Amino acid sequence: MMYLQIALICLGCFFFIVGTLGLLRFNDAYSRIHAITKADNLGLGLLVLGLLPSAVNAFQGIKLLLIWLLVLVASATASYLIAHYLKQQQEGDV
Amino acid sequence: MNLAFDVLLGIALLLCAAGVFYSRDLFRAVVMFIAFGLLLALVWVRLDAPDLALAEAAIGAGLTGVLMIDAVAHLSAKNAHHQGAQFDQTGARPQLWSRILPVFSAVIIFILLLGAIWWRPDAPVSLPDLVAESLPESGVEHPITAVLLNFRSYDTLLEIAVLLVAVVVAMALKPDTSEPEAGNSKDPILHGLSARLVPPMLVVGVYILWAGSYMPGGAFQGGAILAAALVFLKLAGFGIERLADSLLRIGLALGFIVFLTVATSVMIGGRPFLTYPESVAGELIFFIEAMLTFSIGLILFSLFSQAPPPVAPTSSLQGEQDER
Amino acid sequence: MSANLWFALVGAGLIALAAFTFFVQTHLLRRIFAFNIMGSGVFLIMVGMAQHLRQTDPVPQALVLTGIVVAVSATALALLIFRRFYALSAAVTLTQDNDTLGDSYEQEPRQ
Amino acid sequence: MNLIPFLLVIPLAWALISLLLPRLPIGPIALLGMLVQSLATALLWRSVQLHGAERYAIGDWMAPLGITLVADGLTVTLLAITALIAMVCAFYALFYLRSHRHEARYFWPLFWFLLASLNGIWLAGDLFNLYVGLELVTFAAVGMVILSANRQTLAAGLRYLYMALLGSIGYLLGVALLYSAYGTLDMRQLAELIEPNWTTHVAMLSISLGLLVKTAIFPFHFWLPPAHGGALAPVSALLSALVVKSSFYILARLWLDVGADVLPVITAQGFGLIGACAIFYGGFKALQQDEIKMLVAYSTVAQLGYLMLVFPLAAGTAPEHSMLAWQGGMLHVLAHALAKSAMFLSVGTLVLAVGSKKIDALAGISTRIPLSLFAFGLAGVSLMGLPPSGGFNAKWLMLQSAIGSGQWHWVVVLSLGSLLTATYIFKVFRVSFDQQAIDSGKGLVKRAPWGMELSALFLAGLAIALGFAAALPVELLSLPEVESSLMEASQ
Repeated sequence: MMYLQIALICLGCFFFIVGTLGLLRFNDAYSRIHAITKADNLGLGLLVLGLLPSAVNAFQGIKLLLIWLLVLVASATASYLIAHYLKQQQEGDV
Repeated sequence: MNLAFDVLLGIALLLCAAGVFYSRDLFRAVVMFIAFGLLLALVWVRLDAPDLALAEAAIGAGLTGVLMIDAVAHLSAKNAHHQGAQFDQTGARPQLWSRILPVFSAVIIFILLLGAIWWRPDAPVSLPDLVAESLPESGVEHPITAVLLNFRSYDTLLEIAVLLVAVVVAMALKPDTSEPEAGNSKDPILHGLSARLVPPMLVVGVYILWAGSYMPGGAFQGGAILAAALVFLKLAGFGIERLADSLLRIGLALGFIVFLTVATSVMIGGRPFLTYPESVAGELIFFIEAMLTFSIGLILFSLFSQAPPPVAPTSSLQGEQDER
Repeated sequence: MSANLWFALVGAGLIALAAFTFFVQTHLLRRIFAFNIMGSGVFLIMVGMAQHLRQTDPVPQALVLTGIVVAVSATALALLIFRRFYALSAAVTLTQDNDTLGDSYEQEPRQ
Repeated sequence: MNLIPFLLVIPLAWALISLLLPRLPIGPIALLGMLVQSLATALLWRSVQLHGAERYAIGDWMAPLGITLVADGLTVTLLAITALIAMVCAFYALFYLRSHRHEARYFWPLFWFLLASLNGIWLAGDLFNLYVGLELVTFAAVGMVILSANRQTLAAGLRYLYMALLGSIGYLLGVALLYSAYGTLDMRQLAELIEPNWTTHVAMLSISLGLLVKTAIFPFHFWLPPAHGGALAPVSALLSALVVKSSFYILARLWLDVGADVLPVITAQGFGLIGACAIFYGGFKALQQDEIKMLVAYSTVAQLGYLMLVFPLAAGTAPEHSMLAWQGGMLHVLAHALAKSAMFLSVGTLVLAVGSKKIDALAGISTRIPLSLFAFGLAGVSLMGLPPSGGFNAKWLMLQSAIGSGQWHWVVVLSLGSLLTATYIFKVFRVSFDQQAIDSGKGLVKRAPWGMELSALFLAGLAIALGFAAALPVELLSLPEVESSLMEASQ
């Protein structure tokens, strides 16, 4: 069980690193949004999954899952807003 | 391991601060500032101060960040890109002393503080022991709430007054013309999200207020979350800032009124100012806190919403409203 | 060295950095950043030093909580005045930021 | 029932009333509140005079756990002068604000918050409580400066706010260091524990710098003239008379009460030196001004310099000279508060009457609006330190202390300072008594409301009267501290 947890957490960290790399290396805002939201949401999900077995009680487990859910919703909305704003600006330029 | 983490955290904090001061444009500076606030919240956790972490995340990073973004958004492009370490737009007089003096004084400040921290004498008085001793009489179990609302409640009373004064000044600064702000972009997704997210936010705010009497949390953190929910609603295009003026005023002052009334009415029984009768101390403190949460939420929100609407800056003097 | 003391030292660094910025930056918004961060440095010193060699101390923590709230209202106030000032003058700095301020003030045209 | 908390509750309650019920006639209500407030102050004064100093533990928690309020001779004197000047300013504002409708709505809440915070500072016995008090004073004062939100006052308000916030941070840093070194925030306990070491010195340095910025002592004075010169007349009067004194009061209390043993002679002489610089610089700048309000504001910069002379005269000298300096300094606080508020009020009337801020515009008004000019003159007499006036007594005590302790250089500074003051006061008079202008019928003026002229004259008269009644406050200053019965009972 513990090895599985460690593996999950390491994988989660890997996705975070990849996502950050994408944020830094991509040269266009859309791809950056893509990199950061997708990779980070997956990474966070894996982290939560890895931590779940360590939760003391069910309540704590639910809290962990809630954190993931909230981040998902928030980052989805935020990246939508950024992309929407970018699109509007580009259309304005044309 | 822990120390290594702390050292990294501290260095990251310093780098973030440098980023705030010397990043190219102001928007970047604001983002760095918010990151600084979140890192600082982590530092508070490391310093065993979860209350401060909550407050820092909600108020220091959250609200201040929103306020700053809002302000930067209203600057014209030229001013937002105003470069860091220059002296003025005129670019004049890069004199020697004006470069050396700041470096010199910053170094002096740092050395003095270093010495003060390093050669610190051992404190002859230990307040934490006194707090722990008197905690049972305070009516709450969480020592920080006990300090804020019982042992040093006078500070808190004045602090609410400080918040109120800030709102009064904001009201005074608001232009008389109260035309409704046109076209708050009613984005369907943002609208939908906030409609679903605000109720749980309110629940969390109330929970944090309630938790404050026995664990980290309390009126200020709860109020900050309430304010965040209101700011969120406003940004999503709900027209909540158009509350009736008189209703808003009473709401703003409600916490202060209750606090002051309780503080004064105990004097009728011959007790000193701001004493809570021991049998009902816990209930009274909770009641005051609940009212304070409500008021603090409204106050912080109206500090955000009372900001002057984006007026195109007029460089000519005709824009002045001296006629009043 | 304990974590508490280390963060107090970081606080000292933040104060020095912010003080330097306050001297060299004339942009009013950057100065608001500067005193926010300077305040954070003071808070770190307050809690970090008090808790060094002692147990967790609720008193400075409560004081810092008060300080954070006062700081945010100060920031809001400064921003409000700044924005009104900006709307009227289109300036993001106060002209000639040293002890001749009083003079430059008078030279501004008035009705 | 103890009176001390009422000095805080009354202004806070009135602040709420004027904030929440703007439709009521809040001006007259404010005047009523001032009467109640003055009555409470007078009763407290009497009680302290009879029974000695009182300590009041808020919430029944003893220091260092709780916050203690202290009402000793100095405190009640300052409370009394605050109530007096605020009452006259409120009366003046009733008339003055008739032409400023928008400002009037927010003037009163800020006025009451300012009053509450000032009272809080005079009474405070706790370092952190002083910080919150200082912030409250700053916010209310800045708010009052920017009431007429035009470009000049907004710039002045911003500058004031930034410097004041910087000062607060300096103060708070010092408090943080003191707390970590001694574990207490109570000033009296700190006075017993404090000892000279690196942390204490850095803390006191930081606090001093912060408070010097807030008090606008040279070279940190630059924010004061635009703020005080640009505000509405009653606001200028309150700011110059009381607000800058609040941070000086803390500085004096901290160094001479709490840190008397750790104040190095060199620091005290350094304070005196910047005081001397302030006197001369402020005087010269006042002389150069061509706007009357700016002249008076720079005069404040100069007069604040005298306060700094208390430190070299009181620290490290023989007890009797130290006492003389202490009394002289505090008498100067009172005399300057009265004279400067009178001056700002009378100048407000003059500006309103001639419709211009320029000194030249006052040409020949000596026959048109003599009462206000007379008030200005009386206040000037006190500022110059001519007998008989409060200013004379204050300077006389300080001179005696300087001569007695053999510090001749301060004698020179004191006398030259008075000369400089006389020069810029007479500059105003030279213009207003311009015979040509009188003859040519220049200086036609609007009639000033009687209440405004009378308020200025009243305060100026008091500044002179302080010359005869100086024994009253001086006697109170040397009262021994007596514990209140409340304190003993619960110990």
